[in-house]
Amino acid sequence: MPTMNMVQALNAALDCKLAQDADCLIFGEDVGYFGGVFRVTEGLQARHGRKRCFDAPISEGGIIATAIGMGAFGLRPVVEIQFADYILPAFDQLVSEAARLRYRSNGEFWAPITVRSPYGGGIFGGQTHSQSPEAIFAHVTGLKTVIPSNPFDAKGLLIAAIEDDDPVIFLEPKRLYNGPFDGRHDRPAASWADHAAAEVPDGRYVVPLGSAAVVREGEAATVLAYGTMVHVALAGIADSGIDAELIDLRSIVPLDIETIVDSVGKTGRCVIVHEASRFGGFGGELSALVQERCFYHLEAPIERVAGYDIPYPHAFEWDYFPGPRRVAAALARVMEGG
Amino acid sequence: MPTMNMVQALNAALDCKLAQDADCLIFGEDVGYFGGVFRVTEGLQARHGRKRCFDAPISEGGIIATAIGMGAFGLRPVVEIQFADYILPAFDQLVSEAARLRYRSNGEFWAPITVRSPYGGGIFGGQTHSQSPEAIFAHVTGLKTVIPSNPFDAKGLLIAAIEDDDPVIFLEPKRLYNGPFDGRHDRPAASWADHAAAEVPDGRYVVPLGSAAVVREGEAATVLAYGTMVHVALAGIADSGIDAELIDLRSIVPLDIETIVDSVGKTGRCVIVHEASRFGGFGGELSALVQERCFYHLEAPIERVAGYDIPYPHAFEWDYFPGPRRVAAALARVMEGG
Amino acid sequence: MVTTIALHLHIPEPVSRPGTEADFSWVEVPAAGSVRRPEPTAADEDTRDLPYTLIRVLDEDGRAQGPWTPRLTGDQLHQGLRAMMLTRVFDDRLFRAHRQGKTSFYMKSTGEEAIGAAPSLALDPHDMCFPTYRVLSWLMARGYPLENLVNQIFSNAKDPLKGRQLPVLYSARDYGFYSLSGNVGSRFGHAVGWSMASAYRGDTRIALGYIGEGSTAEGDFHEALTFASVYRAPVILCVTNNQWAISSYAGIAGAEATTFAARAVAYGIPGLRVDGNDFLAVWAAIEWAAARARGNCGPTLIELFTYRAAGHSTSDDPTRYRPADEAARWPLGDPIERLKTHLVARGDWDDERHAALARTLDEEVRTAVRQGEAVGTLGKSKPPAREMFEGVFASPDWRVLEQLRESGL
Amino acid sequence: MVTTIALHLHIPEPVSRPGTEADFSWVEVPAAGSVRRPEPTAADEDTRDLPYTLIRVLDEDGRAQGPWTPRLTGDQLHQGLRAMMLTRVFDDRLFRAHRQGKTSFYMKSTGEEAIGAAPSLALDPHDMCFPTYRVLSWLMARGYPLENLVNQIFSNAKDPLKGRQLPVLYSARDYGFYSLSGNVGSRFGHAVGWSMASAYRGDTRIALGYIGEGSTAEGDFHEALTFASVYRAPVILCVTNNQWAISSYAGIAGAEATTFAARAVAYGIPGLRVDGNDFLAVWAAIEWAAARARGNCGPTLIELFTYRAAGHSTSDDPTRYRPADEAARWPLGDPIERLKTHLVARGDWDDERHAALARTLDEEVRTAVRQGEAVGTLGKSKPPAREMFEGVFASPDWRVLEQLRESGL
Ligand SMILES: Cc1ncc(C[n+]2csc(CCOP(=O)(O)OP(=O)(O)O)c2C)c(N)n1
Ligand SMILES: Cc1ncc(C[n+]2csc(CCOP(=O)(O)OP(=O)(O)O)c2C)c(N)n1
Ligand SMILES: [Mg+2]
Ligand SMILES: [Mg+2]
Repeated sequence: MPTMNMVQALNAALDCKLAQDADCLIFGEDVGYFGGVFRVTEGLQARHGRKRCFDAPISEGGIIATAIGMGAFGLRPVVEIQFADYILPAFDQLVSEAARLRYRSNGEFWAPITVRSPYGGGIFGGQTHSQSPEAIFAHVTGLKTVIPSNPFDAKGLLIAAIEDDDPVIFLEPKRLYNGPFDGRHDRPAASWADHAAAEVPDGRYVVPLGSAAVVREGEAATVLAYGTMVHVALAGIADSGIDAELIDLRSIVPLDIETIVDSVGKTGRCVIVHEASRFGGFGGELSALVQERCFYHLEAPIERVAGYDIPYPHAFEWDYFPGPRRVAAALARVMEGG
Repeated sequence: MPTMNMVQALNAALDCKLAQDADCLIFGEDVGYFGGVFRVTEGLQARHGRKRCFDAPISEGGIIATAIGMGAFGLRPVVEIQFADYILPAFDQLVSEAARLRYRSNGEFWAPITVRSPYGGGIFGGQTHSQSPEAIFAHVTGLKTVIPSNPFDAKGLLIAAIEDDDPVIFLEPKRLYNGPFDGRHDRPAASWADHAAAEVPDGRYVVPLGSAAVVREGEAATVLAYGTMVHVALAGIADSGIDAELIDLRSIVPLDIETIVDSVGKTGRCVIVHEASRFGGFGGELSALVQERCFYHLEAPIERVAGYDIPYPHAFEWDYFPGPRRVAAALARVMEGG
Repeated sequence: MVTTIALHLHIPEPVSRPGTEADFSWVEVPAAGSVRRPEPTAADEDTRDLPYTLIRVLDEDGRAQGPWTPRLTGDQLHQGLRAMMLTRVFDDRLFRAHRQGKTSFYMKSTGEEAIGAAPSLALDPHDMCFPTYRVLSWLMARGYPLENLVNQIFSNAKDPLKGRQLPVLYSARDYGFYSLSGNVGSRFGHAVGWSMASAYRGDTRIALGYIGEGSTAEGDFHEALTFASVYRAPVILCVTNNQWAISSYAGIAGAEATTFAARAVAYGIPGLRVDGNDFLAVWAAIEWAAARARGNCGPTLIELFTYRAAGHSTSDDPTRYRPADEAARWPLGDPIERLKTHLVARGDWDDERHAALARTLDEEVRTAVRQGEAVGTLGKSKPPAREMFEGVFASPDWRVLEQLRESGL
Repeated sequence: MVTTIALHLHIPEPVSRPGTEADFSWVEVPAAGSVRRPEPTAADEDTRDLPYTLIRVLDEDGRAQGPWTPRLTGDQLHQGLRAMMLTRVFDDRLFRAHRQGKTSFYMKSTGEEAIGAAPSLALDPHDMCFPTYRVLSWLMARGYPLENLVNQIFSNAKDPLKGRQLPVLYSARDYGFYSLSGNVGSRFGHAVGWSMASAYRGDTRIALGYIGEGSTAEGDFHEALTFASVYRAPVILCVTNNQWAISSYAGIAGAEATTFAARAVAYGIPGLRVDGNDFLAVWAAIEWAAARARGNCGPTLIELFTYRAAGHSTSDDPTRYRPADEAARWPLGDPIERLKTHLVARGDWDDERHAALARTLDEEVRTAVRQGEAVGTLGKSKPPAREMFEGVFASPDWRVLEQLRESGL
């Protein structure tokens, strides 16, 4: 089985769908001839032809609107928004149109679109190339939001997203493109080559939306994470010496509530980790759900490890980025409780 | 002291600021000659002149962008977005520009703008005239979000918002414009005339941002609400017969965490009520905060009463709208716990 | 050269307000037939005068004049007249139903019936229209069942959209009518995408998008035109300039500075400015643009110059912001009257037949309304409430299933 | 008339790609001085030809030609030359600093130095520019301290924006330079609002907004122009058409169909298309538009036709998507060379003085970089981390105070 980094795995997913489905097409800023600023669409135009993978005007609203219209016609467009920070100009199209089309038309029209976008920090991108906007999508009824953490999942989830008949926001943790970054920025960068999840099968397979993965089994506490934070959490767990169970949510809508509740029911302690700023972040929802469903099992307050409530500050990347140290400290605190 | 409904109180606040501050001006769709579709700016153009209160093109993004530029010059613009559902086309301007200008420029520029917008349901407005988008603003670092529930607060909070040097989203519960609606849609509409908070002083006064109001003192449980839901919660408490304390948050950013923690610390039980759909809503953040800060005082799981996770469905207004019955049921459930 | 006079903020204001007389002397009305008609394959450079005139076919006597005269059969004209009259009757009746509490909301398209009816008949059944809330006449021209309309307007148990959407925000896929929403402008780009998909597939279907002149100020308008122009999308993009956007006159959207058809020049595509109350002119412009689109020559922008004779909606009272006599003084007349006069001039119609048709249509509408009342009006009947939990996704997730249970519905 | 051929999706593609020779035969270059100059008070109708030509002043021999020749002193020209040369030297040096790991990011404006320098000198000190990331020459022309630039680029302890913002996304209020951000296009409307505020106050200050040709596709562009046109805002709106937007050529933004200056026609405002590598032409166009704005005649759109001679940024390798010889073949030359030739032709400059100036500027930049290095380069020095918690609001709320404590910083 070939070993791939995340960029290659995503490229393989797109290549597979372009080959299999004549109604699948790709467009976005710089994705055509050039292959995308993160190279995810590299070679696709050359391989599948110009009208299957082409450049779009710098207009995120226009990109999503166009994709919705194509979806309503019967195509299955996959669009790239160059950075998740730049989805915001298209927010109305996503919320008022893509997410609501099926419901409001009583199923006469729908928008089977996939919106791929690199997100998250760790690359010294500063305020507008580092944000994690997943919470605002999760709140929108009618949108799905998927976040892979490794090459195997990336390919399988992306194929599932494209085949899904509802609009899917597919957030790619850009810091993971080239390796399983665990937040230890002062150590040499790890490569996917040595990682089990870098074995990516040829051809089509899916990782279903709405099923979380238990990355590490444990008895003492539950850690909920997604994207880059899966690897950070793993490092934090190792540092803490606590036998924590780590769950990679993989998609936050649909959310695999069962796996979460089962785990916290068992451990009685929970730490939630995300990069996005804390207040109003998706951790709040997770905390509320766990509290509602596992209240009588909880031995200690649920902890949230998250970005601070400030814009993403360029020079302070490593002061801001929630690293293993903060995860380990939160784990230590939840173990004290009770 | 004159008795005012909420529309009149808001109008009085604007009138007061236009009179006091030559740098204050108002624009938005239909706010000029006509006085706004909800009449909040009625008479202001006639009284203060055309350039103090004028119509804007139907372009929410353009309205906010223009206001930010004016704010950067030194004016204090107050803009109206006709329905909160229509803030979304301006979302990027609010998040990437208004909210971040001060921080990213190290205080060289800032956007002292106030964005007024009617929000919420209860008026048979269907999907796009009924939504409650507060959660997506609350998550944005650098934005403040204010939600009055009565005429006295409306005037005092709006003046405070206008005088504030940061961007403020000012959400007006449109169902409260003409009376303190408590969710009992089958009873005759109540009027503000009979309500204590309808006594609105002349001239300038402020209700500071970030201070909640204890609307009803109680010992058995704490109910957190804002906007229309304050009145619904009050009715729900009455129906339940439970001696609950009701807190009107009044602003969700800044949030009066002290008042919340003090109350739940005392009661040990908490119900959170909002109109917005539940998943990823602001109730998640409130639940997480209460849980984090009052864990050892909690006798029962914190409950959330919220809109269902579906688009706002026109014909089912009263099936969807969280009413007193659902509040009372949640209160009964929190009383059972422990 | 640099003067240092004080700057001054210009706020556009209409010529007349309540209490004064309506004044339309600023409207230039070229004679019917006076505007040249380039070939539909013309290069954009050869069309740059068209945004600044007004394409008109019907003259004062109802005769068709000049190169834009479409070749229409009597049948086509009768269909158009019927659709417009039916729209008018239906609007009046359902507007009154709102006063009677039978619906939560209604919007009329009085005076603008030609702009939906002519394109609906001129285009192919499989083309797709991306409507505004003011082109009911599109559906009327295609025979959409009146009962469906009434049932949605009454939000009753037979509402074809199951109570999920406001009255008047229809969706009718089989009638080439895309799902409406409350947001203005946000479907304009869908028309472009839909037509690009058709081109991608090597199909022959084209799309038509409508937007109000007020709503052209939204970024969506520009983004749609940019995509249409860049990819030469087979789409017709229409701006309905009915002079008003709720209480804001067209000057607030830019009409003081130039025409809405001139927006086309920015994108290097033709912009036609058309008398929107002239059924034949609208038909001809759509036919021209459709030929262009079907011939892979790309998009066309059409300004339909008309007048919103009624209030914005049931929530509106236009006498608060415009002179009461404005509608009566509108210089381009009434589209129904004008088409009627044309048919009469053709020798294909007379007052009696007109009156008879009016009676028939009135009866049709009455029947449909009665049917709707029998099912139930607002609040008296509605689809099963549990249906509100359906259709969020193709298949429901646990949240709505749990909440359905929790709701006890 | 309706043909039923299969539709076809058009995807624009540049004339040349890597491996082929650059081909600029499509660029029409009118002779310097050949374009008429209407009065700045001209009505929009009298300017509708200007978007389709190219205003040029400097001829091949560096002589100023025709009615657009601005009346500039030798001092003004020397200042302009200095600003452009300084920008070039600074860019080259700081670009190299990125290779050496001293900064996280850098962007050059090579070939586009005239478009920032000329307006910076032509406008008043209290006017405000709303820049893109590619108009460093604005700051250079106004003498912004090089140390400030270097310190921000190195994100060191003396970074004037305290480490909160990316390198090159400057903010310099006192130099008429509005805060930059990573989002393209989203400040274009701020320029309009700022200028409207000036008009509201009866002030005399005007605003200048820049946007890249690629970014004109954003809705913000249209919204800004709509507001500018409706309220006749005293603003100059400039599209820098440097032919590329990262890897996408201008055709993806609409250049196949028409010019960017033609966007102005949509809004009934003048659109000037200007040789952006001609310092004098840029100056003249800005002066014309400024006179218009200050005379309450409203906004102007200016397309600055130029070429991005360097890569998009330090993250980019342009040889992957365009011929390697494109920059060399750009038909409008280099703005620095052209202004130098003009000064020489005026008898006001020579090669020796030029070389001496180059040496001085190089030394200035070296000194500034050395100073920055002494403070520290990326990661070696930064502002106190606790400062990242400041400035979210005018005064902090409990969240950041708690988190500051929690962070242990
Ligand atoms: C995005 C958005 N902003 C504001 C509104 C409120 N609104 C509804 S209709 C309307 C006026 C539209 O005017 P126009 O586009 O001219 O269409 P007309 O009503 O004249 O047909 C406005 C402002 C809306 N529905 N959507
Ligand atoms: C809203 C937004 N979308 C996308 C990007 C990514 N991006 C950064 S620069 C750029 C190209 C801009 O091209 P152009 O406007 O022509 O300016 P130039 O770089 O040529 O000066 C893009 C797509 C962004 N920064 N902001
Ligand atoms: Mg209109
Ligand atoms: Mg460019």
